[in-house]
Amino acid sequence: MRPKSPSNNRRRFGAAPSSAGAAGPADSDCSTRIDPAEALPQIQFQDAVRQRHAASLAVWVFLSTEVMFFAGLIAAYVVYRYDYPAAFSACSHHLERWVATFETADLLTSSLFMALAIHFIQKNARRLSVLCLALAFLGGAAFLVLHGHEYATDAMEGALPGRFYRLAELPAVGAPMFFALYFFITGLHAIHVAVGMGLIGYLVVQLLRGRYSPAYFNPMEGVGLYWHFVDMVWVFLYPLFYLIH
Amino acid sequence: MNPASLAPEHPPSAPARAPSYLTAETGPKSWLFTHDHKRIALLYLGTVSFTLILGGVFALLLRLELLTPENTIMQAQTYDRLFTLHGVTMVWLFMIPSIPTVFGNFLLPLMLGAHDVALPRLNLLSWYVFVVGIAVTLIGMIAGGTDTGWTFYTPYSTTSPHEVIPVLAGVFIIGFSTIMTGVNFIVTIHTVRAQGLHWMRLPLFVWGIYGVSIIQILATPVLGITLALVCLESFLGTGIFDPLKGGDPVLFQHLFWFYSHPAVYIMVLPGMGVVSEVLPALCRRPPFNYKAIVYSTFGIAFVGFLAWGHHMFVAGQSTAANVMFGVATMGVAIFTAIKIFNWVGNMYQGQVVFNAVTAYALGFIFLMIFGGLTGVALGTVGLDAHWHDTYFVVAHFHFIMAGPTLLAFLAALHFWFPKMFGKTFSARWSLIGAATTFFGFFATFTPQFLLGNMGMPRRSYAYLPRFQWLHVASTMGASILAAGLLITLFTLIHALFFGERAPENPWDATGYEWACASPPPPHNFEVTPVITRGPYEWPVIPEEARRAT
Amino acid sequence: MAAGSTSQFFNTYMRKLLFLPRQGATYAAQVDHLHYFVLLTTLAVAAALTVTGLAFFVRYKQRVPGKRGTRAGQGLLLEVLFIGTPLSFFLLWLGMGIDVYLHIVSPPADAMQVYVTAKQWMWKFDYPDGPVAQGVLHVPVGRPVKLLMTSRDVIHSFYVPAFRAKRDVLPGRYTEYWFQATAPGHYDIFCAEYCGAGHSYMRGQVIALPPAQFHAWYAAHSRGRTAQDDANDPAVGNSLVAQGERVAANQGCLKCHSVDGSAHIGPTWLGLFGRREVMTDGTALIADAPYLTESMMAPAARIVRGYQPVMPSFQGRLAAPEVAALLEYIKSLHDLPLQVHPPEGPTYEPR
Amino acid sequence: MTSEVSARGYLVNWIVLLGLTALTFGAAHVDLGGWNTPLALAIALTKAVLIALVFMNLLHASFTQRFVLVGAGLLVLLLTGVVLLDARTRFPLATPPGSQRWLHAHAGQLP
Repeated sequence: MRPKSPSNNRRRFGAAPSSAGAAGPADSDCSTRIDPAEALPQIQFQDAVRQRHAASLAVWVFLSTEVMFFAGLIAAYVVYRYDYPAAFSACSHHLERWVATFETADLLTSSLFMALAIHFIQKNARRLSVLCLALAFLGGAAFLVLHGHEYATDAMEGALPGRFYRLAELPAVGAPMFFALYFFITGLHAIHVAVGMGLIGYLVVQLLRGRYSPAYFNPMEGVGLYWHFVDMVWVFLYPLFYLIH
Repeated sequence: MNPASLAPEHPPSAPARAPSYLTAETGPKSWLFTHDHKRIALLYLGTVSFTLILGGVFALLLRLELLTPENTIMQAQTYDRLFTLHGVTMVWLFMIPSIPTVFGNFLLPLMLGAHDVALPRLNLLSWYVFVVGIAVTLIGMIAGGTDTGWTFYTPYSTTSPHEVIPVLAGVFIIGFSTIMTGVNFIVTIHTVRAQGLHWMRLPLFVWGIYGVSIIQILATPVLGITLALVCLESFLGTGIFDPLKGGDPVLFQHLFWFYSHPAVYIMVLPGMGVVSEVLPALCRRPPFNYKAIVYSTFGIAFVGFLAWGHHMFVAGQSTAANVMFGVATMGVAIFTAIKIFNWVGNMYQGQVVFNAVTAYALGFIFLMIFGGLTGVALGTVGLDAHWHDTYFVVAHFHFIMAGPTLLAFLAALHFWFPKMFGKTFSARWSLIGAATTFFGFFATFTPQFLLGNMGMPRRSYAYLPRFQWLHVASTMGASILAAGLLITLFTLIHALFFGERAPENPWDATGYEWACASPPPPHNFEVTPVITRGPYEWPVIPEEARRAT
Repeated sequence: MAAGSTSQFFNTYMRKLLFLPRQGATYAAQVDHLHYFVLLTTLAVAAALTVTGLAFFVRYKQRVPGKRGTRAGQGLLLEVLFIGTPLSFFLLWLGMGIDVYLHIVSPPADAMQVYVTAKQWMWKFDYPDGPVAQGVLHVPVGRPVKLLMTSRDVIHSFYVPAFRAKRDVLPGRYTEYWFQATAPGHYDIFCAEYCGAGHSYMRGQVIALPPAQFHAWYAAHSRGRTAQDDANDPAVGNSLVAQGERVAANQGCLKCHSVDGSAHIGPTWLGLFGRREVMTDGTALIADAPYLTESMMAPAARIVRGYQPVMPSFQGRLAAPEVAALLEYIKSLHDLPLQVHPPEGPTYEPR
Repeated sequence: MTSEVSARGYLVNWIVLLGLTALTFGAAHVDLGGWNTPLALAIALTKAVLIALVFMNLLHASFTQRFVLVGAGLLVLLLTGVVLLDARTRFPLATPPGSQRWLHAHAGQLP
C-alpha cells in the first residue's frame, strides 16, 4: 500500500535533524510485533511528536466541519421552534423522556470507557484497553437499540415528518415540522454513532493485532476525539428535543 | 544565474540532473496511486482544465442564444438547462477547486520547505472524490435536465418536474472533496513547516491558501446539509422548505447563502494570493506592506461569514437584517480595497518586468477595481432594490469573481510553468493571449452593466427587443474572450512539447519554491532546508560562493 | 431636488447616459440620485487608481535586465489613509442607501390596496371590491398604491424597472410593495426571480391613468363587464374561485362535501388538492386536477377508502369552464383559513 | 500533548456529567418562567466543555486545537442568531401561516 521509494529515501537521508528533543521512536523498546513502517514517522514530518500533533489536529479540524454540518439543522430548529412554540412543546412532551435520559447517561459512560481505553494503551496495558473499547462499543450499540425503539413507536403512532404525519392530538400546523427536524437531526446523529462504532470495531481488531503501542496510538486518539464529539452533540440534542418546557 | 540554495554552505546541485518527479516513475499506475503532491496537482490541473473548457462552451452557447429576443438556436427548456450547467460547472467544478487544488497542492510543500503535504493519502482520496462528484453532477444534470439555476431555490427545486436529486448528490460529493483539501492544507501549514520558517516568514500565497482553507472547512458543510435537506424535501415531502406545510423558503436562502457568500471568497482569495506572490517577483521588490495583506486575508475570511444576507435584500427579509448585512458588506469590501492599494503600491520604485504574467496580474487588479466598487454600490441596500436579479448583478459577479479567478489561474499557470514542467513558453504568444483574454472579458461584461440598468432580469431566455443590441455586443465580446483563451491554451500546449529547457529560476524570483530544481525531484529537497531569510529577500550570497557560480 | 433647470438637465442627461428607464415612481428619482453620486465617486476613484498604476508601470518599467527595485512603502499613515477614506465613503453610501430603502419599504397609510397573485408565468390583480385583471394593473397617477402579493406555486419577484424597485413574491405568504406613479404611461412588469420555463414570458404592464380616467375604468369594470384590454380570461366576470363556489352551491356539491374539514358523506374539500388519498382497493394517489375531474365525471371509478359510491355522475351537467372554476375553488381550499375568500385577504395597517 | 489525565480524573468527570444530566432532567419539570431553555442550554454547554477539556485532552492541547471548536461554535451562534433576528422582525404576513407572529398579526381578523 505504501510506495517503495520513501522508505529507502529515509535511509539515504538518515534521521532528519529533528527539532524537538523527543527520543526518536526508532530506538524505543517497542515490542517486535510493531510494523516498522508504521512506527517510523512519515517522511514529511521531522519526528513522531509532530506526526501525532498533525494527526490530532486533523481530527480536530474535521470535528469543526462536523459542528458546521449540524449548524444548518440547528438554525432550522431554532427558527421553527420560534415560529411554532406551542406545537414544539406539545410534541416534546409526547416523546419518551426517560428513554432519552438513559440514552444520555449511556453515551456518557461509553465516552468514559473510550477515554480509559486511550489511557490504558499509553500505560501499555493492551488487554484492559481492548476491554474498554468493547464496553464503549456496547454503549454505542445500546444507544442505537433504544433510539430504534423510539423511532419505531413514533412511526407506529404516525408521528412522522411532513406528508406522512397522521397523529391527531397534536396541533396540525407545527407538529409535522417538529418531527421532521427530530428525525433529521437525531437520525443524522444516529448515523454518526453507527460510524463511530464501526471505527471502534476497527480499533479493536488492530489492537488485537498489536499495531498500537505507547509510542504510536494516533488512530486510537483520533477515534476517541470523534467518539467524544458524537457524545457532545447528543448532550446538546437531548435538552433541545426532549426537555422543551 | 541560480542563487545558491537556501543553506549557503550547500554546494551547487550536482551536474548530473537528479530524476524529476515527472521522470522518476512512469506508467498509469504511478499516476493513479501516487502520493506525491506534485503529481496530484497535475491530476487536478487536467480535471480543472477540462471543466473550464466545458463551462466555457456552455457560456458560448448561452451567449449565442441571446443574440435574438426570441428563439435563436434552442428552446426555453434547453436554455434553462444550459445556464444551470454553466453555473454549476463554473462554480463547483472550476472556480472553487482551481487554484487551491492545483497550485496549492503543487506549491505548498515547496514553499514550506517540506517533502510532502501532511496527509498525502487524504490528498489522493480528495482527487478521486472530486472526479466521482464531477461525473455524478454532469450526468445528473445532462440526463435529468435540471433547470433550477446553480442556486436551487426552493420551492421550484423541490417541485420542479425535472430530476434535481442527482445534481444535489454530485455537488454534495464535491463538497467533501473541498473539505478534505481544506483540512489537508491547514494541517500541512501547521505541522510541516521547515525549521526557521515561523509565521511571519510565510509567503503570501501560503497565507492566501490558509485563509481559503479556513473558509472551505467552515462553510462547505452547511451547503452539504442544505442540499441534503432539499433532497429529502423533494423525495419525501417532509415540509422543511415547503410553504404549504409550514416550512419557509427564505430559510433555504439563508442556509444556501451562508455557504455561497464565503464560497465566492473561496474562489477569489487564492487568486489574490497568487497576485500577491507574483507581483513582488515581477516588480523585483518586496510587497508594499506584507502585514497589511496578511491581515486583510483573514479579514476577508472572517468578515466574509457575516455578509451573506446581501443576496436576499429583496427576498422578503426583514429591514433590520438588511441593515446589518449592508454594514457587514461594507466591512468586507474594505479588505479588498486594502489589497488593491498594496498591489498598485507594489510597483512603486520597483523594476517592473513586462510579460504575460504581469499582464494577467494587472488585468486582475483592473477587474477587481471595477467589480469591487460595483459590489459596494450593490451593497447599499437602496440601489440593490433596482439591480437585484438583473444583468447588473451578472456583470458584477463576473467582474469580481469569474474574471479575476480566471486571470489569476492563468497568471499562476504561466508563472510556475517552468517550475512544474521545466519548459518555457513563447513570450510573444502568451502576451497576445493574455491581452485578447483581458479585452474579450471586458467587452463581454461591460454591456451587461448597461443591460442591468435598463432593467433586464437575469436568467431570461426571451427579452424585449430594446435590449438586443447590447446582447449582440456582449456576444461579440464573448467570442474575443474565447479566442484569447484558445491562443493561451495552444501556446502552453505547444510549450509543453516543444518549449526549450527552462533555467532553475527563470524569473530570478525570491520564493522558497525556486530554491529546489525545476521540475523538482520526487521529494522536493535533497536535504530538509533551513530557512534563514524572509520570503521576499534575495538570498545573501557570500562573496566566494558568488564568484564560484 | 429643487426643480431648477440645471439639476433637471443633469438628471435626464445622467439617466440617458446610464440607459436608465423613465423615473415612474416618486422614489425612483431618489434612487437615481444616489446612483449618480455613487457612480461619479466610483469612477473618480477607479480612474485615479488606474492612472497611478499606469504611471508606476511606465515610470518603473525595467530597462536594465536583472536590476532590482528598492523596498519602499510600509508607512502606517499610508495604510490608515488606505483604510479610512474608502471606509468613510462606503459607510456614507450605505447610510444614504438605507434611507432610500426605508422609503421604498414603508407604504403611506392612505395607499390604495391591490392584491397580486403570481402564478406560474402570469400576474393576476384583484381590486378589493372591484374588477379582477390579468397581466395589466391599472393605477391612478399621484396616489400611492400598495400591493399585497402572494404566489400560488413558486417564488416570483414583482419588478418594475421604471419604479427602480422589486420585491419577491413568496408562495403561501404575503409580501408588500408600494409605489406612487408620477406620470401617466405604460410601465413594464418583469418577473425577476427564476420560476420555470415561462419565466421570461411572465411580463405585465402597469398602466398609470389620470385619476378621472382611472375611476371611469374602475366603475366600468367592477359591474362585472369583462375588461376589454385585459388578456381576457373566459370567466373573468369576477374571480374564478367565487365562480367555482357558486357552481358548487347550485350543483349541490356542498350537500355531501364540506369545505371546513369536517367529516361528511363525501371527502372534505379542505386541503384536498395535492393530498395523498388511499382508494378502496388500497392503491394510493395524489388528488390532482385529472383525478378530481374524473371523479366528477365517473365517480364510481375510484372511491376514496371509507366512503360509499353514492355520488351521481355530472357528465353533461357541468360545462368545461364550470369544471375549471370548481377546480380553482377546490384548489383555493388550503388548510389556511385565509384562503377561503381570497379576494379580500387581510387588510393590514402599515407600521 | 504527552501528559495525560489520571484514570481517577476521568471517573470524577464522568460522575459530574451524570449529575448534570440528572440536574437538567429535573430542572425541565420545574416551571422557571422564561428561564427553562437558557438553563438547559447552560447545563448542556458546561457538560460539553467538561467533555472537551477532560475526555478530549484540551487541557494539554495547543492553541489551534482549542480555537477550532470555539470558532465553529461562534459560526453556529452567528447563523442561528441572524436567522432568528430575521424571523422575529420580518413583515408579519411573510412568516409561515399559523406561526406565532402570523396569528398575532391576524388577531381578530380570522373567522
